[in-house]
Amino acid sequence: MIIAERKPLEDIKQMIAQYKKILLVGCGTCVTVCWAGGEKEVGILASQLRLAFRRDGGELETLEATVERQCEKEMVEELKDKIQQVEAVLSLGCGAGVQTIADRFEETPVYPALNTKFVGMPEREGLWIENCGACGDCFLDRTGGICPIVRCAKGLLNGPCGGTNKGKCEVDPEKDCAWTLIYRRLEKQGRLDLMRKYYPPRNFQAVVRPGKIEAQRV
Amino acid sequence: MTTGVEFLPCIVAFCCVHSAYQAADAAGRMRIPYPENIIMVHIPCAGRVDTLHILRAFENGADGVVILACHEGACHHILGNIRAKERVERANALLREIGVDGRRVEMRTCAPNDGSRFARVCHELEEKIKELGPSPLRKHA
Amino acid sequence: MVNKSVLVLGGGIAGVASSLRLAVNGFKVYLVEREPTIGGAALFFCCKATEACNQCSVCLVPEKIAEVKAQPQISLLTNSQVAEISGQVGDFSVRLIQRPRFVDPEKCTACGVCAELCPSQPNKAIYLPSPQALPYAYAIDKNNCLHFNGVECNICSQECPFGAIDFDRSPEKIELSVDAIIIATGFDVFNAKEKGCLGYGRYTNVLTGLDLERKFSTQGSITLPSSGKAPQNVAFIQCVGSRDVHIGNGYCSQICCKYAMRFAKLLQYQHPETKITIFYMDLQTAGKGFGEFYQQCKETIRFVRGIPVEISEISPDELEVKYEDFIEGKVAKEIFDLVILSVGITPRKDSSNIARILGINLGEWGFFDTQDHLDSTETNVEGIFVAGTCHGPKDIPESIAHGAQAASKVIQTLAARGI
Amino acid sequence: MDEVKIGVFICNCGDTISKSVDLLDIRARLEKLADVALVSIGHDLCSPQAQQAIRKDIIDNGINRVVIAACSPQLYGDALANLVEKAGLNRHLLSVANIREQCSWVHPDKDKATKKAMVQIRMAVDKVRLQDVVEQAEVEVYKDVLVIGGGIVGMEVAIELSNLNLRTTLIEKEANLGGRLKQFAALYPLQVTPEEMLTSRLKQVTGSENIDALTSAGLKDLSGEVGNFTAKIRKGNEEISRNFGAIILATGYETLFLDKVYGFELGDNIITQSQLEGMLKSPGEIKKIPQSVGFVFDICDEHSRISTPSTLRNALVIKERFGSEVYVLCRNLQVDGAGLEKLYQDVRNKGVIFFKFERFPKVLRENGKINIQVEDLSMAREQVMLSCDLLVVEEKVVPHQDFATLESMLNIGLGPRDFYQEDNVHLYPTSSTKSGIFFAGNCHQDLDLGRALTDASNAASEAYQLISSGKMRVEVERVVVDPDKCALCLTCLRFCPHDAIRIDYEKKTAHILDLACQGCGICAAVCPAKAIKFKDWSDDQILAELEVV
Repeated sequence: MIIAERKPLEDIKQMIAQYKKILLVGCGTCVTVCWAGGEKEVGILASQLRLAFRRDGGELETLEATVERQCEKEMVEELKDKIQQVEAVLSLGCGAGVQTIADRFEETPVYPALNTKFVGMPEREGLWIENCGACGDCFLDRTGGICPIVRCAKGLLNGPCGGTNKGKCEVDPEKDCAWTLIYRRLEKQGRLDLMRKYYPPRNFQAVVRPGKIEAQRV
Repeated sequence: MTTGVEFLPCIVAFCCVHSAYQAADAAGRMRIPYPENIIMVHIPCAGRVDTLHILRAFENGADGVVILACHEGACHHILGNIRAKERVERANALLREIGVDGRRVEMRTCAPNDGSRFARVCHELEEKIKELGPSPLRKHA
Repeated sequence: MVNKSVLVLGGGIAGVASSLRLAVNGFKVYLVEREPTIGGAALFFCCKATEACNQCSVCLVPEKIAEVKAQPQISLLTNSQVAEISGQVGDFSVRLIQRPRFVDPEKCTACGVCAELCPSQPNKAIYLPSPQALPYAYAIDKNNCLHFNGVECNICSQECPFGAIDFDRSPEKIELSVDAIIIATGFDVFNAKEKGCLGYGRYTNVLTGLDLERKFSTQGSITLPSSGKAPQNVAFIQCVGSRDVHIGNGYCSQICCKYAMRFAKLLQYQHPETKITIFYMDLQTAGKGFGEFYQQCKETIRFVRGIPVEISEISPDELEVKYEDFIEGKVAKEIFDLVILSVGITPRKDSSNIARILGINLGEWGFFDTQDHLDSTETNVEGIFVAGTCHGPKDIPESIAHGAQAASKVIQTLAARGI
Repeated sequence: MDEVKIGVFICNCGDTISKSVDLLDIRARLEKLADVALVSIGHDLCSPQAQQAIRKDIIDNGINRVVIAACSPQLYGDALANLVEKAGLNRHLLSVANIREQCSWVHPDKDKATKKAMVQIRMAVDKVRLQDVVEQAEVEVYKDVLVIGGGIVGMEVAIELSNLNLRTTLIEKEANLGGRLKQFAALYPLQVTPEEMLTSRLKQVTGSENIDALTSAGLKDLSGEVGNFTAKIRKGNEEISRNFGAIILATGYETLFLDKVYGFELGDNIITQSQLEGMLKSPGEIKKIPQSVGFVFDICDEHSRISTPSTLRNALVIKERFGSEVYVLCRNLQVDGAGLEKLYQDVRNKGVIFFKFERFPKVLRENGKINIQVEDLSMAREQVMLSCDLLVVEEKVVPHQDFATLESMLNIGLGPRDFYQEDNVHLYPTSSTKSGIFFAGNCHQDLDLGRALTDASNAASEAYQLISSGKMRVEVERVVVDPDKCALCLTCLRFCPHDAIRIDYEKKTAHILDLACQGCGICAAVCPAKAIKFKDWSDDQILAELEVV
């Protein structure tokens, strides 16, 4: 799931400073789940912006909407009527959502209210951890299902680095050493032999941007 | 004050029906007066209050917001008061982002049978908001 | 609906708990209370929370009372006492005497007009027994009332908007027939004057735990009776009237260590600079979460092992407490401005009378005795059960638990006998 | 939806409220509000005549929402809801403004009080306008109870339930019932012996048709909710599946010796209370009768209700049986239980010597003897050296090892010291956080035997009260999830304090269990998709109420 986080209010305020009436658009998928851009957060941000404008002696009018998935053209279509009433759109979707709205409604400026951070999972309520780097060449078969590319601070494919300290990372002692976790996991599965193998460095420059996937016809 | 017109703060108090609402009743029965400009919104548990409710109270012109909850360890829903406290902290932070004194939102506790404490808390809240002055978030006239 | 009825004698928290448990299960309950309101002793206690709840459980009393109000199966008989009981399990005949309240609780809405106008001084003769009272209605104190003391005063009865006041009521006899009886007559607080050396009643700044309860529940704080100032150096003396065979109380009252520590914390919460010393024999710190609370108390409260033997008043604000300092091995004297005697629980003075009417046994210290030590609610008379502090010292949650247990035993006994 | 017609009924409480609140002014202002069809002021709304009149007004005027401005709903709330119901409306279509206790009685200034009363009534009007109907229903529930743990407490629970005519399945992981009671050498201050108690209880358990006692059995899986739990029980190789209306946990406790904390190790002549109990139980194990025995407790601030009674009990047994010198060393005696002070006095009169220490005594092993150096506070801080053949030390009372498994299977919380967490410690002392699951005895707090039996009785009668009629009344869909909005984020599930939310993977939505829901509204507050509506306190209602500011 895509994990995002709200931008500081100051940044958002600056983006929309010149407008009197805006539409805030939430997304009902990933960012709802990570508490960054669902209907609740849209309401809170709208309220906070109105208050902030008032604090500065101005007044801001807001409309609110939350669509099922902002990254779908068809789904942002339903914003049409509302967008006609406003000067700008503030999207609480991930980067894909912002761009979908911007593509569909080219005349209206669309601003991001969130920073899209990473692909991750919830550890407990309110805490999300990055565990996939979307590198395009999955390595998890060799590491017991633990990704060293994001979860090792150094992104090592042949770990651990030697800086491991009682299972913690030398770069950030708060974090677990990914390669210690990998060792433990493989040990449980009796697959420690995988650790002996050497893996050549990956060439991330060879990754083609923008990525593109075409599925076979169903 | 020298301004002539006395500032009468408007305070929104979210009152848990298990504690503050009953404490207010107790204060009434004991005829203990407290400021009348405290608007009591009753709620089933402090945990029902959403950050949005707090912000909207300010939008509507409140000078201060308080959640009056059960004492820590006495919540009928175990953690409702702790949740409320978290939301008060978030509302504090959101207000500070706007440039408003976060002290305008707070959480206080009282027991259902403690009418005198309820009245005392109301007086303290009024005093505090009076000190902070009118909310800069009030609608412009 | 079950076609059975139970008499619950005593409307304190244990009796209320028994009544509720029975009523919810379909029993008809006659809840008999001597005072004009149910709730018992704990109704007049105070909340001892600081920022956190310190689990004194006093707030359970109004909560339970509210449940009684919502329970049509419970008939409240306040101002009432038992005069006679006969019969056996499944068929007890009870005769009660109900003293007049002079205010009809069905009509009174507790609007308070009467008390506003009542000319009695210094205390109003018509009063609401407690803000949480049930029935939620005023009552007239005959001793204070001018009408009953030779004066032509009818102000309240004339002015009551609901015509609820009637002076011409006389005591009524009530006859009931019930299947079982629960006795929950509660306790008396130890009379601290019996320990004359501690100066209660002689020195203004010597108070009891009960006095603290009353002061906190009405005023929300405490001041020195002598000067009205906030106390600065307070001593609590534990085991006053408890664990003392010389005065006939060879048992631990179980509540005093807890209330003393809670009060001590409450005092320091309101005035953090207050110095507090607790003189004790053994600290009773067991109970869920209480050990942790005691650890917190140790940080700001001084605990001294040894019960003081004598207090003398040097000036109204200075009380000299004489105690045996075990650590130094000598007699020490120290000055406090307020001394709280942690008085304990004693059997009610009228318990022998009740025991006689009901034919049940009293235990060694004067509490009602139970038949079998495995069952702490069954008396020697089948169909008569005890609940709460009339059976021995208990705190509020334990009284509630015991009350519910007695109710459960009633249900089981009647079921077993096919009554 | 039909046109909203709100009727506002104001009580003057015998013309007392109008002394501090201008009710006529309020009526005039209320009549101008949208949807308000009727405003009436009564002398005393609690009288039966007035209630008749209100009912008539509601019916005659086609009122479909009711606001009552009167005294605290704590006093007449239920009666008023019944009144509304009798007038043919759903009982939730009522909002009460408390203009007596919370206004006229506390605000002497008439202008200000009038202003506040107006605010209160307007809030009630705005709230009731958006109120949804909530129906009530009766749900069938199973009348069987599962009791986990076959110690004295579990047996007591089963017996009481059996006396109350409920069927019980009692499961015990060991091969025999009785639990720790089997080890006790005496039950002082009770007059009965452990054997007598155990025999009488076993007789009742085995003699009851209502009790199915399964030994060497354990809970394997639990699903469902209050009234309708399904438990898979493993007994040997068998697996039994049964339905229960309620579950009572009576899993007791374990004791542990913590040598690291205590600073010495166990050995031949340093033993724990439970080892001592084992020895007293089978006298053959005692090779040599000890001439002197020491007991030490209060080692690590346990504040346990168990140490004092067991020490006094065993000290007395040793004194009576062997006539040994007995010393008891502790900080505080926990005598706050029935008969314990008396027992302490008796034990002392029998010649057992007590030392109360401030600092933990030194324990030295010398030539097969244990020497204890302790400060005798009653003798002016004199150091005393006690020589013992046997030293008996306290153990720490801990939850069972399998607590955590049960906890995760039942989805109930653990509290301080890892014992089970009650719903609200003093409010519902035997209820778990989850409706229909109860605790009895030492699995949720440490209790002496008398208290544990009272606790057992209570848990049994709580369960009885809940399910004995075979039906439960429930408010249907008081809290609902909008499946279109639900993002299946699990936030509500993780926040619900009563484990009342499940995910319906077929319908792709969170789902609130009506029987288990206790109506706190935390889920509605945390839902990031605003998919959850608490019908009595919806966001719309709360925001509408805030409009009056």
